[in-house]
Amino acid sequence: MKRFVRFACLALVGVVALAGVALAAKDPKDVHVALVVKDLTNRFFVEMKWGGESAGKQHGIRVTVLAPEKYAVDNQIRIMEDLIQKKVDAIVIVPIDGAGIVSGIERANKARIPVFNLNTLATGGEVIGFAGIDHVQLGRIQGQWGVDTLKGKGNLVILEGTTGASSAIERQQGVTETLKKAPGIKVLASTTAKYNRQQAMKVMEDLLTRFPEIDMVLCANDAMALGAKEAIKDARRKMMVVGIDAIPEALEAIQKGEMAGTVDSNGFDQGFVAVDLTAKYLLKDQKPPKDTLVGSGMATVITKENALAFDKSKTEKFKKFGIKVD
Amino acid sequence: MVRLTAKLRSAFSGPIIICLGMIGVFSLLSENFFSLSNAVNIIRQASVLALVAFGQTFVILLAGIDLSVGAVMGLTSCVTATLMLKAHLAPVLAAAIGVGVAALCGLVNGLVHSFLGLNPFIPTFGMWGMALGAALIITEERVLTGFPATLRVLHDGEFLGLPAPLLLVAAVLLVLHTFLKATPHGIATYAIGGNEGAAHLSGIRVRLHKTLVYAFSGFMAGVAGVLFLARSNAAQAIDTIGYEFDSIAAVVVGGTSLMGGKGGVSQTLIGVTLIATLRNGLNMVGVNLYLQLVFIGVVLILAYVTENQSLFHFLRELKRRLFGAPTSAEEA
Amino acid sequence: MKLWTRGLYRLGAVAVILAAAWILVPRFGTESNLINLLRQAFLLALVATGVSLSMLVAGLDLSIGAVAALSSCLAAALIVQGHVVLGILAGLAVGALGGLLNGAMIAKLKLPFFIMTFSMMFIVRGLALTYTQGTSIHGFPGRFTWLGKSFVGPIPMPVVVGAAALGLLHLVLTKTTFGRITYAVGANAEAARFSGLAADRNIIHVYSLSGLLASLSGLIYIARLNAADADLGMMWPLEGIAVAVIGGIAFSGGEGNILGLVLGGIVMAVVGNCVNLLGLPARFQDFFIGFVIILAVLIDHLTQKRGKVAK
Amino acid sequence: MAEPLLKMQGVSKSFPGVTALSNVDFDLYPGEVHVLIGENGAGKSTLIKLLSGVYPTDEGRFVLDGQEVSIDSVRAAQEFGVATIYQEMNLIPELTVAQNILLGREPRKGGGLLVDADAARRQSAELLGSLGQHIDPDAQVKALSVPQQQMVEVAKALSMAARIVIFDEPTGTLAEKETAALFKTIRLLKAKGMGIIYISHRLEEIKEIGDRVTVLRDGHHIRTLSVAEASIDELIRLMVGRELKDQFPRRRQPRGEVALELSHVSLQGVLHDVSLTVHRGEIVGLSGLVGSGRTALARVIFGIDRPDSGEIRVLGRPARVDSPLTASKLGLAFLTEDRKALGLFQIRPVSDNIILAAIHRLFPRFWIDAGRERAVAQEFVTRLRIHTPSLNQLVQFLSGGNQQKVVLAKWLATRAKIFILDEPTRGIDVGAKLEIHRLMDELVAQGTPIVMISSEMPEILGMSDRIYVMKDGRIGGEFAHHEANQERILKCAVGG
Repeated sequence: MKRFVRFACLALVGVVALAGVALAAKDPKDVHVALVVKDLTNRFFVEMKWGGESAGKQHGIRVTVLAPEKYAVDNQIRIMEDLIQKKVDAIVIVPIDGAGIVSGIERANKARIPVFNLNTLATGGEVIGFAGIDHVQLGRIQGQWGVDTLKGKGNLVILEGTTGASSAIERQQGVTETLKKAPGIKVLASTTAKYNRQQAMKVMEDLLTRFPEIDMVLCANDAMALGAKEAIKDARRKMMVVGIDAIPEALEAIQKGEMAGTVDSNGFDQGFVAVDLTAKYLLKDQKPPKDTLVGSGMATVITKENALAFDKSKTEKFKKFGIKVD
Repeated sequence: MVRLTAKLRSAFSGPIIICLGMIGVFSLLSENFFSLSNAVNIIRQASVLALVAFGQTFVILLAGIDLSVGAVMGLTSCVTATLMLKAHLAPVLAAAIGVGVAALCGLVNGLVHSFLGLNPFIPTFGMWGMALGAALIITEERVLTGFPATLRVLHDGEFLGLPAPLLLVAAVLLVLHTFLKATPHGIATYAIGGNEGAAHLSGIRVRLHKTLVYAFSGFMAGVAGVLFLARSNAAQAIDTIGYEFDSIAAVVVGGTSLMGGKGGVSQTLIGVTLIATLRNGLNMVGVNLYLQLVFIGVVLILAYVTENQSLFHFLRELKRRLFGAPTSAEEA
Repeated sequence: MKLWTRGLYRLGAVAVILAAAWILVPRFGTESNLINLLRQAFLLALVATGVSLSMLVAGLDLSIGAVAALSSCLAAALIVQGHVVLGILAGLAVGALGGLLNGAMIAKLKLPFFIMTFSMMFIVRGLALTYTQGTSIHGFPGRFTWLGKSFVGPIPMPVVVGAAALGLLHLVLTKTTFGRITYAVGANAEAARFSGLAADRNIIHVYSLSGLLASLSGLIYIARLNAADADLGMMWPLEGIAVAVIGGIAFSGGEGNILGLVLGGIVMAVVGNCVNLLGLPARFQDFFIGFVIILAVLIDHLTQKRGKVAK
Repeated sequence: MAEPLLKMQGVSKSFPGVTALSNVDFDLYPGEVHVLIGENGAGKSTLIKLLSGVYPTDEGRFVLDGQEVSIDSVRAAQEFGVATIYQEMNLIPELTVAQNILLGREPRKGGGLLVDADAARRQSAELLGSLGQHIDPDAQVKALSVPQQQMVEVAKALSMAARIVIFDEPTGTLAEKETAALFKTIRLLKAKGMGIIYISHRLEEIKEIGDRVTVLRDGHHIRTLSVAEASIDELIRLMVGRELKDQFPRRRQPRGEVALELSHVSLQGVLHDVSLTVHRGEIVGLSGLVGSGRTALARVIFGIDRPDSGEIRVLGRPARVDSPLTASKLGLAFLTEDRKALGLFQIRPVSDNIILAAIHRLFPRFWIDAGRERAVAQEFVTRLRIHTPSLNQLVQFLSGGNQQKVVLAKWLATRAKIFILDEPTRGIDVGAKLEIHRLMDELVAQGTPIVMISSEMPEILGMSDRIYVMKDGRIGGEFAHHEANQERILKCAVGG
């Protein structure tokens, strides 16, 4: 055992000595960008992954997409630490929590690995740029649409995202802003279902028995909307359910008339833009703008009328980048 | 010659072989894996798990189990954070109180378990729920951040060029190891795990001892919670959920028997290193998340098998079981 | 005798809880709520069967959630193509197979149940994700969603299926040789072997059954959600343990019954339901459940003492 | 006569439901061996558990040389110099000899924080030496033989500077030779002027080691008399309160055809070329020292261990017995030495315990017919006179004798064709012993052969038709019951 340890130490020293001279390559083939998203068990982030990979293909650079197996910011920090050791050329991070991720970004800064911040704004550390969708705006679109369709009066239930997650807070903020201007609308309950379909279904079941009169349910993402809509179907009640993210399943539900609408948060473009800007920064030293706002694929709520068209355009885009959609 | 090979086999038992094997493979697949800085990195990442697992080791040596540690860690970090943010306490003081709370949780576990004679699963699992709930309630399910960075020294600090977590873990390991092997209480721990009745009849205060061990496990969970806070610089109740099972896995894979009375903290360290190295290596190689899970599961099984019946025997057994042979007669 | 009195104590306790909820919580007593309570309770109990069976043989199956996810995703893939029956059978088969693997490794190769099922949880979850690549499989024909959505009179189908499964399981455990041997193995596996009973085979069967029931729960869930995700049942092992413990299934093996399990399911459901009905934030749920667990076990503990005295 | 070392006066103790001891007096003089006898449940164990501080006493005075003391904890008892060596081993297998001997009282160093391992080693070596034992203090206890372990326990008692040493059924697990060694040690302790309390079911031992004997029955003190004036029959009468003429009821009969035959069976390091035959209608006694391979042989016959070579023929047909399952299918029954760990399902009701082994025979069609189950269970409860409030009573609440009867019933229910009984009457009271012997006689009368392993010479001699004596895994000799006697068997077993 002892003998082994001594050997190992020698070997370590040797390797470190060799590793001393690292040379920065400009050849795209050797450029390696890592995209760390929140969670890969959710279609929205899967599309963000596709976007990132497509941008990578365009520039001919290598892109690895990682995510923690547990929805906890510490696990993202762990991944970043490993990537730092791996000496990737840049990290694109989609923080589970904007504040929690800071120590991870700082570690990357210390190792002089450029970090690009995507989708959820990090509250500290140095990043070469931020790209993302304006979650508050998404909330506003959803809320405003609700106000308009309810003609300023009715009973409303809100399913929030994972409590404390900044995206959830911002989307909620957008919704409440618009609702303030519509005193006629009564918010019966506003509670979290953790962005999760199963959770949403259970919570909705209880809310349905608690409130005999509900006109509309606003959900901070489509997964929850889909869960809620099933609970409503089972309770043989009718009400409008609106989500955010515009994942294919939601679009189908809308066409079937089971969901009233959803707001596109354009995961693909977000992923694409982020990796694209990072690649340009690495290959052509183009400093990315401080903030890049990725437009929502559609500035309004997607409803029965335009759902089909939107879905088409999206699949077109995927085809263009050679992504085969199930 | 034979004796030499025997020596080698004993030295390179189960998990160590697997560890070396993994290091070899990962080094081939990822140029930067086998480097000093990454070693330090792995140590940093392993430190939190190591501390919880040390506490868990004591409990498992008593043939017990502590399911509450994950939630208790969360509670500690949330309490500490809240005290720093709301009560503006000095970080050190806040941390001390946080750890105190954790120890208290452990104490309750111990009391309920040893004085009511309940299966340890139950009080500790109940405590899991209550600690998690309490943490969620005081943080209102939010992520707490923006408190003085004093505590971060614990994780990011260096001393004589050595990372603080390494020193911390090493120190704790040294103390606990000597405690187990060379103090009356250490021997008592093995005695109780080996044969509780006998220990009692030898005049050891079994209930008291058990209670204290559970309290200690809580305490260690608390310390780990503080280190976790120092590491992520943010406190959230649910972030540490899962450490209860991770820690048990680390202890068992290291070679401490769930039946109690056999094993120790040094074995646990091996188990922890194995898990940390695996997770780090998989990221270094860039294996996608989905397959990572599969690998983790497989390696855990392999590590245990090689530890407890040489892989050899395992395969022979497997062959025997599969292609009906003498021992499978039970199926006849 | 003893077992009965304990059963009665538990029944009484649950009755008290229900009464309290009925009085204190607005709209608790409404028909719609009771129905949805019933549904949640039976689904919880069904999910818990997996854990409980393994507990009966002094083990623990942490992989049920993952197994349910994998089996229901594979099933879903077939079902969306219209092969409903085939899909269901395939799903159940995969579940049983997963359980079989657990059981075989534990019984034959003497792996500790913890290591085996814990690792299994990772492996199977990984496979499920690899298969779905993180996107959900959705849009089932009504012939399948029927399993989760239709009603028999006022009773939701999941309750009917759950009750049927639990009832069957109850019979198997109390009225068959398999059941007796299971309890015996849980009480003292060595003695069972030395009595010429096929203990190892029994353990394998028990884990297979646990896997089978897990996948059944999975199928009902996806039928209700009308979509299959690879992240199904992340919390099932812990929820299952909670239900089982409240239901009086002993970790030491060989003790506990299905009635207790159902009561455990009811208690869990009531706690969650009341938290939502009272409009309390979800966070209170965990706290109360932890609390209830301790409480339930204490009651049980006392009644057990009685049992000893009664000898 | 000197001052009594210990006087217990009017000691009473009751547990929920049962009164274990009522108003019992007991005294002990330095340098004497005071034997304590009585049937199971008579209160022997309770009495010593009070004395060694395991249970608190309800009423009664304890006087240790002159002054009254209260013993409220195991520690207290130890400080008063009371050391107990219990029936079941109380050592920790994973720890070393030294760690076991000084457990809870380790010599300290480093300001009392650390254990002084060297001192511990030295002290243990000395203690063992004073008992004429040469056991390595650093050896793990699990590596020691049963008698060695017992010597470690005695050394442990000595290390407590004990003045009173209690032996609870010490010879239960020992064969004659080891027993002799133990008695030597006990005399040694006597010589040191210690008081010995000695509990045993083996009445013949009393004459050999005891000075006075006290008889308990149903928690009452019956009589204390000097061993000189006590005859075995009288003691039995005092214990059971009724006459028990013959302890070994046997109706000899002509033996039938061969039922079980082992030829040249060997198991690496345990059994060497063992051949034996068992005929219908006979009881074959397996005698020998503990560890001589008697139990190992039984395990091989029952398929728990697989022999490396040799053949086993059951009822004339060669059999590949590779698991208890196949063994029981072949009609074998094996009543194990250790009923708690290997025989009983403690937390299951009596009825379950009785039917389980026969479950597939009784209910071949998967479903269990409750009526039939109760009927079968009741039949055996009546036939074996198992004392239980109901069929639903959990076995853990039965007394040792009744538990043993349940295990026997479990095997009788299987209608096995060959019985292997390993220490069938260990640690159970005289009454139950007799009943079990009667059952064995009934069985053979119906032609069912029995292989009986026993460390009790009288039982071997009294019950067996033929006796095989084992030594170091070999058959040392074979005797017909009329040619067998204590000396010859012992000679054969020890191999002088």
